[in-house]
Amino acid sequence: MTDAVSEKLHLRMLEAMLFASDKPLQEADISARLPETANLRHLLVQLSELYEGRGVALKKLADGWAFRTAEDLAFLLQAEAEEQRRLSRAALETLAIIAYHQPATRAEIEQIRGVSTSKGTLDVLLETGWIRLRGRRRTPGRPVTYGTTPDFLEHFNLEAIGDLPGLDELKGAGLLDSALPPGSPMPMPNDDPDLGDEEDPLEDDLFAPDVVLEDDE
Amino acid sequence: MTDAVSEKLHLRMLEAMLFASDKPLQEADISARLPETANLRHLLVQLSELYEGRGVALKKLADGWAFRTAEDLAFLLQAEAEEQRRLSRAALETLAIIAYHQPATRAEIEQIRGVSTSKGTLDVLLETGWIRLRGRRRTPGRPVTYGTTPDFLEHFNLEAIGDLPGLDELKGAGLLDSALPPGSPMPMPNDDPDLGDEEDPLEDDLFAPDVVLEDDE
Amino acid sequence: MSNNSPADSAERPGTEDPLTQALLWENQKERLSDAGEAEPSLMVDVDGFEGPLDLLLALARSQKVDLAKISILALAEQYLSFIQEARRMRLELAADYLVMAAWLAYLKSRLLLPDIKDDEDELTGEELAAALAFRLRRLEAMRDAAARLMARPRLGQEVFARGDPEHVVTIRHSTYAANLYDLLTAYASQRQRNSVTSVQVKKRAVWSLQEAKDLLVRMLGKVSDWTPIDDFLVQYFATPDQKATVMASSFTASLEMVREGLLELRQSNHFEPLYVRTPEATNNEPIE
Repeated sequence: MTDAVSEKLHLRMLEAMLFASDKPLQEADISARLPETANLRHLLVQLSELYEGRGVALKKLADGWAFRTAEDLAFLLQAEAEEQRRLSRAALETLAIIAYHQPATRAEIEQIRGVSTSKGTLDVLLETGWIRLRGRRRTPGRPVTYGTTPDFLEHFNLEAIGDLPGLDELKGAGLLDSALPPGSPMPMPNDDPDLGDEEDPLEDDLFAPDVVLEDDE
Repeated sequence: MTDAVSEKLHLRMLEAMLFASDKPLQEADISARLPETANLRHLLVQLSELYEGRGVALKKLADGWAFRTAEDLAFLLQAEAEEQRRLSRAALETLAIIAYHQPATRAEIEQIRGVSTSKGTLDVLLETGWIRLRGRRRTPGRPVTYGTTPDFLEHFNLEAIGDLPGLDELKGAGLLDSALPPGSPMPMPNDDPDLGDEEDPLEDDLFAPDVVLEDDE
Repeated sequence: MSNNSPADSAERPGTEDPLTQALLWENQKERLSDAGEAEPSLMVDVDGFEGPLDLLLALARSQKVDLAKISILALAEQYLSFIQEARRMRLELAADYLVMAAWLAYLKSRLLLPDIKDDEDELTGEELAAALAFRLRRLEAMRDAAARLMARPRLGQEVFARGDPEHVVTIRHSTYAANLYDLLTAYASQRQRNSVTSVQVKKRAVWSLQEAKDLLVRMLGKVSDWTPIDDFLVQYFATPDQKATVMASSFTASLEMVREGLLELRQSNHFEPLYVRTPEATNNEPIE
C-alpha cells in the first residue's frame, strides 16, 4: 500500500470510529484502534479540514473528539411542535368573565364565578395570548387587573370588545334559558389599552409584593 | 443570496439533519425543515457524492435516508457491536417467511415450514421489533396477519421490502405463491402500513395505546 | 447402531446459534449422503429435524441432485424405510412424522399404479409429487433467504449508525381551540348558575304603622301652622328604600290620626306637598 492509499484508509477509519462512537473518543483510544503507522495528529487535522464549513464539524471537547452539528445550524435540531388543546371549562369561564367584566381582578373573577380560581387557569389563559395583565386596581392590596388583548378579538372574530353580545342577546340566542333576576348588572367591558382612573400601571418589578403607598404631595 | 450560496447552505442543513439522527429520515420530514426553494433530490445526490469512498456513507434505508459507517470498515468497529440475541433456526425461517410472504398468518407460516410454530418463536421475533401484528385476515377465524417493520428494513440494510435478497428469483420460480400447485399470480411481499383488501384492523382494544386526553388543569 | 457420538447428538437440540446449526446441518447432510441407503440406521436420529418436511428436505439433499429434478418416488421410499427402521428400534416418533409416512405411502402407491381417473377433482400421482417437490423447494428457498438476510451487513453488527445522535429538541407550542360559541356558553351558563346561587332576600327596613303614629304624635304635638309633612320625615329618608316605607307608613298613620281627630291634612293638588297641623280644638297649648 502506498502512503497515500493507507493514509486515506486511516482517515476513513478515524471518521467511522468517531461517527459510530456513543461518546467522544480520547486520542489514546483512537490510536489503539488504528494501525501503528497512522499519524493521528495529522489525521485529526485533515479530518477537521474536510468538515470545515460543512453542516457537521469535528470538535475537540473536554473529554475527547466528536462530531457535532455546526453551531449555526443548531436551530435545525429544534422541532416546533404545535398541539391543539382545548380550554378547560374553568379556563373558558374565567376568560369569559375577564372579557365581559374587564378590567377585572382575580378576586372579582372569583366573586362572579363563586369558586376560587387556580393559578394554573390564569397561566393557561395568559399563555393563549388572549388575556394580559393590565395594571393594578387603586384599592387596598392593589390587585392586578386582567383584560383581553387584540389577539382575543382576532381569535374570536370580534371587531371590538363592545360587540360581545349582551344578556338579552344571549337569552335571544337561547344561551341563557331562565331569566336572570331583574337588575342583574350587565357590565360594560373596557379593553382600552390606556389605564382607567381606577388603575395604576404595573410596576416594573411585576411581582413586587410590597404595597406601594401613595404619596399625596 | 445567490443560488450557489443558498445551495451550499441547504446542503449543510441536509447534512446536519441526517448526521444528527441515528434513524433514517423520510424525505417528507427533511423537506419540511428545509427552505421551500431547496431541491431535495438534487441535494441528496450531491451529498451522496460528497461521502463516496469515505468512512461514512449516505444510504437510502427503510424508505428514508441515513448516514451509516462504510461496510468494509466493519472489522474496525466490532467494539461498538451490540450483543445480539441469537435466533433459533425456527425463528430465522419464520422471519424469512414473514418477510417474503407478508402479510402472512401463522397457519401460512406453518404450512410452509411443515411444522407447528411454537408461541416462543413469534414472541422472540416480535421482541426484536422486526415483525409486527398487521391486522386480521378476512377469512374464517379471522387470523392475525404478520408483517415486517421499518426497523426490519433498517436492521438488514434494505431500502424497501422490494429489495429483499433473491426476491426476483423467488418470484420467478413461483416460490412466493402460497397456493398449491404453483399458480398464476405472483404475489409481492407487502409491508405497507395500510391494510390490504383482505385485512381488517386489529381490534381497537387489543393493542391500542391508551388514548391520552389532554387537560390543562 | 448409530455413527453419531452421544455428545454430537446431545448438542443439537439446544443450539440456538444459527451458524453452529448451519454447520451441524452440513454435517448431517454429509452423513446422510455418505451413508446412503446401505446404512439406514444412521438416519434414525430425528432430534435435529424441525418436522417431517425438514427431514424430507434433508433426505432429498442426500440425493445430491437439484431439488427440481428430484425423484419423489425415491424420496418417499427413503423416508418410509427411515420410519420403518425407527419403528423397528421402537423409537418414539412424533405423530406428524407418521402422518407424513402414511401420506407418502399413499403417494407411492399412486405413483406406481396406473392412474385411474375416477374423480375429476382428484390430483394424479404426478401432481401430488409435484406439490410435494414444490413444498420442499419453497422451504429450502426460505431457509436460503434467511441465511442471505443474516449475511447482510446488519445495523449494529457490520454497519453502524451515529453512536451519539444529537436528538431533535421538540419545543411545544400549544394552540388553543375555543370559539365564540364556547366562550358565550361558558359566560351565560356561569352567569345563570351564579344568579341562582347568589339571590339573597334582603331584610327590608319597614316602619310599622304604630312606629309612624308614635313619631307623628311626638313631632306634631306643637304644630299649629300648616307645615309640609316631609319636613318632619326628611331626617329618616337616609336611604331610598327607607324613604318609601317611612312615607307609606306615616301617610297611613296620619290618615288614621285625622280620623281620630288628632290631626288635619291638606293637599292643594295631586302630587303637591302634603301639609299637616294640629286641629284648633285640640291645640290647647300656645306654641309661641
